[in-house]
Amino acid sequence: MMDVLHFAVLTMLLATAFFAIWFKGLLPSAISLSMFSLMMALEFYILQAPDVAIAEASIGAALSTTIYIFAIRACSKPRKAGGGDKQ
Amino acid sequence: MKPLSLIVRTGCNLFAWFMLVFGVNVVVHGYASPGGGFQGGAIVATFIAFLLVSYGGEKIHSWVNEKIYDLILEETGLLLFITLAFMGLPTSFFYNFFTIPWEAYQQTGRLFPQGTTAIMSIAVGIEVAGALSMVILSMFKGIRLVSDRQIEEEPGHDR
Amino acid sequence: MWGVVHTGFGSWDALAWILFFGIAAFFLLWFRSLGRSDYKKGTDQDEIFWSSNVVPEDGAHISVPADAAYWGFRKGMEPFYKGLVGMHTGLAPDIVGWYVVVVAIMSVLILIV
Amino acid sequence: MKKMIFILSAVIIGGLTCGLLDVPHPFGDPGVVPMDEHFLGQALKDLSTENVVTSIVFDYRGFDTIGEAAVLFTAICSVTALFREGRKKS
Amino acid sequence: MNWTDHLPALLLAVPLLGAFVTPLVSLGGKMLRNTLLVVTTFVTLVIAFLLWKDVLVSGTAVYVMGEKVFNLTMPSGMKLPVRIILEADAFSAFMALCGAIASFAGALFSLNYMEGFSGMKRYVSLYCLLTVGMLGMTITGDLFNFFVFIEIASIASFGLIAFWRDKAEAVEASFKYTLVSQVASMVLLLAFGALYGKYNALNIAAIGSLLKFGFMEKIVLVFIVASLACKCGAFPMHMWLPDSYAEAPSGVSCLLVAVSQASLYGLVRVCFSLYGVTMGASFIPWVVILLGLASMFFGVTMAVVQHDIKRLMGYHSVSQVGYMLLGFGVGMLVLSDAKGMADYGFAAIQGGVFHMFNYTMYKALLFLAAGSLYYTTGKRDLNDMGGLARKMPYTTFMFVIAAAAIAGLPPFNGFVSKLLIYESSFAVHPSLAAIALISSVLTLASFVKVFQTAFLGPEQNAFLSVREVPSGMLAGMGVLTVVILAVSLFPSITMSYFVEPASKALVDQAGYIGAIMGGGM
Amino acid sequence: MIGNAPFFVVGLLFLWGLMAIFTQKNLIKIAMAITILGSSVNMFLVALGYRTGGRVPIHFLEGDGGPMVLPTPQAMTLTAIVIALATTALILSLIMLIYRHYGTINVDEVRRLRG
Repeated sequence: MMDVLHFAVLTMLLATAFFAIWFKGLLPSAISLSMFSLMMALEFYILQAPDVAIAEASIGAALSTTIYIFAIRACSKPRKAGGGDKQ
Repeated sequence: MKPLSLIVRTGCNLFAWFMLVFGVNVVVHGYASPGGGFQGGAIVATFIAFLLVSYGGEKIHSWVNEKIYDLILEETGLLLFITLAFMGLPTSFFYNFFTIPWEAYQQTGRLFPQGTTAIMSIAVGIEVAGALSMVILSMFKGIRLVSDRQIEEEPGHDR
Repeated sequence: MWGVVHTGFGSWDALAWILFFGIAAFFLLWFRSLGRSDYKKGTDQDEIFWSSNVVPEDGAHISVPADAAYWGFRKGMEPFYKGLVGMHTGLAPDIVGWYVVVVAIMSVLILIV
Repeated sequence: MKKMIFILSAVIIGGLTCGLLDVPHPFGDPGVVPMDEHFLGQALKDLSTENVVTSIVFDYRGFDTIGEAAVLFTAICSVTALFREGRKKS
Repeated sequence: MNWTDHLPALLLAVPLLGAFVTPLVSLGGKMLRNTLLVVTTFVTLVIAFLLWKDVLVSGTAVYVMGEKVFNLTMPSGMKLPVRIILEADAFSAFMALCGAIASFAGALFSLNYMEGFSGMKRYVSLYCLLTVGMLGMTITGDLFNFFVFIEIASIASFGLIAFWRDKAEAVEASFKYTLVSQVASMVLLLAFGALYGKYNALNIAAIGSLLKFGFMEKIVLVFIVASLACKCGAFPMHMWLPDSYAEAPSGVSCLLVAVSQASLYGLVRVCFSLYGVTMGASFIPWVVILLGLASMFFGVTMAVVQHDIKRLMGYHSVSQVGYMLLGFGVGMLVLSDAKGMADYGFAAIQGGVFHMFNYTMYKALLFLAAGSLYYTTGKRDLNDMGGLARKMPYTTFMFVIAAAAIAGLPPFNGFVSKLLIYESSFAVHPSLAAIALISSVLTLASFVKVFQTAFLGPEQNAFLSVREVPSGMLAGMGVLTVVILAVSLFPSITMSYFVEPASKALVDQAGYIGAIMGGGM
Repeated sequence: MIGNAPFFVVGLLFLWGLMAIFTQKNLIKIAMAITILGSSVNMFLVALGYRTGGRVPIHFLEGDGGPMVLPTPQAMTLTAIVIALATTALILSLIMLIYRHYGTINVDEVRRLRG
């Protein structure tokens, strides 16, 4: 039973990591990354590390996602063209 | 930030206070149950993230001064932590200087927090809560700074 | 106190070098003293000769820019520099990429050798 | 072309990493672990802290923790320095 | 209990405390904050000096964090150390002293240099933290602790490189450094984790006493060597280095030089003390030699064509790191061969160790001199400069000394270390020494170019109002100049009290392990 | 049985994070790749400390009395997680400033420093 759960969590880890990079949009990516962190927390719990699981859940899933969303918001406001690698 | 729907905002507001209490609980009971300084501090820091969602940035910035987080929370935690480390110095840096003997401890029922670890845990909890809240607030401020206001060249570059 | 450092094949003596520089300075000053003694500052002896052209007001116009230094060297090693400068693309993933390539080559080699 | 070389190298490293990771010990069987057994056995007696991880974090490897607090402090200093208001030109 | 026993812990605790109290002290105003920076770095320098003296007199200093007795490395019944141990042998203390000097000079320089900028409260904190990270890397004896300190140093340098965030290039340089440094750190942590998994220990000496050279250890060695070589800027992985050294404020560039030396220290420590003679048959020494040759040659050829003064010096850093890698590589090559070691291997290691010190001193001074030029003229492009020698006589004097030292002109310290490296690498193969000599000639050529275009030439109207830099900046450069002149003029004292104990401690793997595993009370 | 599956997952995550750095053009995606890289290493550390049938290393929670899992990797992972968060915050701040200066977050256009 535990092994089946473990396999499911490992598969979800790979899938969420894959989709975090694969999605075209940035917001879906950030949500997928948040799911990745949550799955990681679950994995830590299965590996008998509740201390690390709490830390990963609060830091990875909540705070990290928050700052990712801040960054995405800051970078998606339309700006005038120019810049780039031209001086 | 665009205002979200009323249900989300109210839910976040309620949830935030729950997270605050839960975080403090995790910090304080870190010596005997899963948790401790980092984990609890991080949970407390989600409090400010939820408040940002429920009330919006302008209100939060008008309520809390960043100096609260910077000077009071963070400095208290860091200085308490390093002072505790220094206090072990006659023996060695980081020495755990007031442990109770094992026999005496067993008689108290094994739930009494003791040794420097419990205090250090609280110190780190305060520090981490202040630090992560500060990160969230400054990055939120950074959105406005980046998009609206010009980051001007500083006078130091002029000759 | 000044001492000599033996490096295995030769030796290194700071005092000898200072003596050498002292003697060199003596000869330098001696040759300088043989020069003309009627030089005066501020007279027309002081003026720059610029191939009979008018000397520019601003020194920036007659100084050699840094780009011009070693022009021949760079011209002679043109293909070398083309490859080397082309390698420095300035793209962030390329920097990581070179690191990864080095790690990969090293780890393959260490397993083979 | 260049990108293909990079990806190939990454694959080599990833493959080696997959091969490397279970060499120390197979999953779930760490074998003889003197250091961790010492922590597990002594944590309660030395410090009387029930949570062994907490006792490692704050006592046995406390210096790492102060380094880690310093990392957080560094991150704050960096982020607030990057988003500072700045001095206006007079 | 003698208070000097606590020096290794104090060396890290004092700058850490300085960083932590900075926000409080800044409430008291600018003067107090500046005083704090100078006092903290000066006290650190004094502690580093005392530690070095102590180690020289009484052998390797071992400090166990949080134990009942400060040097009880192994609690009763244990065969391995369990706590974090700071181990300062002669080489560590040497590196710590060298870094502390650079930190003090950079702090003095920064006071006037950063006058016109906001956010100085954070600058002081980050500067102290960068010092902590650099010093911690040099004296820690624990692998994971080494990782933590390397991260403190890295994150502090990300913030400091991008400190002038109103310039796009500074942010870009910082981003590139962040990316490559973070990937390298993660690979490093993976390697350390694998070592922990196999030997169930984190102490360098403990793992060194158990190590057997197998499949895992080979890969781990490659990961560690490549990551740390990337952090100190060896050739194919050096591209972040000129960018970040050029765009950082000059006081920071000065300290970043010391940080890269601390990374190199880690590389050398892992190769000599963790692996030691067990890796003798592998080709890692040749990899280090080849990395060194490539860095040396390609770094300096890139430097010749640069016209941005700090970028030019950044490429020179790549080139100079190559010399040290060459010296240490030759030393590693003959590590298990007693005759070769006595003939030329020890000289190579001495050359490498001495060059680390020399390089930190004169490259820091060169960056500070370049910063002075930026401070007075507001320009970094050599094409726009000229005729500054009349306006800034002291800066010119110190620049000439540093340039002569880096080019290896005879009366200066750079010559001694380069001579040692040439001779020993000649014994391995003449072509190694030939490439080193060519690089040295090109170094001289490029510094002649800098001197000629920036300082000589006719006076320019754009620089009529240029004055000599303020006294704080001169003091910062003066500290380094005095050190360079002292080291140059008394080479035998330097070699016998400074370089030789450090080299001996580096080669002596049994001594390093014995200080922890053998002592134990 | 589970076998060495967690270690292989770590290796795959590491590879995926590394490859994303080369294949992605968006700076925020690259930051995500760094996060995945860090998480994979954290998982490696915790997986090293696992014992089959082990229980949580807390004496207070008296379980079925089996051996406890190793606590040191967990303590190390706590530190590594916080370090990863610090780096993420910093790298995202830098990306925001890059967007401010360059007007783009395409990695191919952020190359003023070259040569």
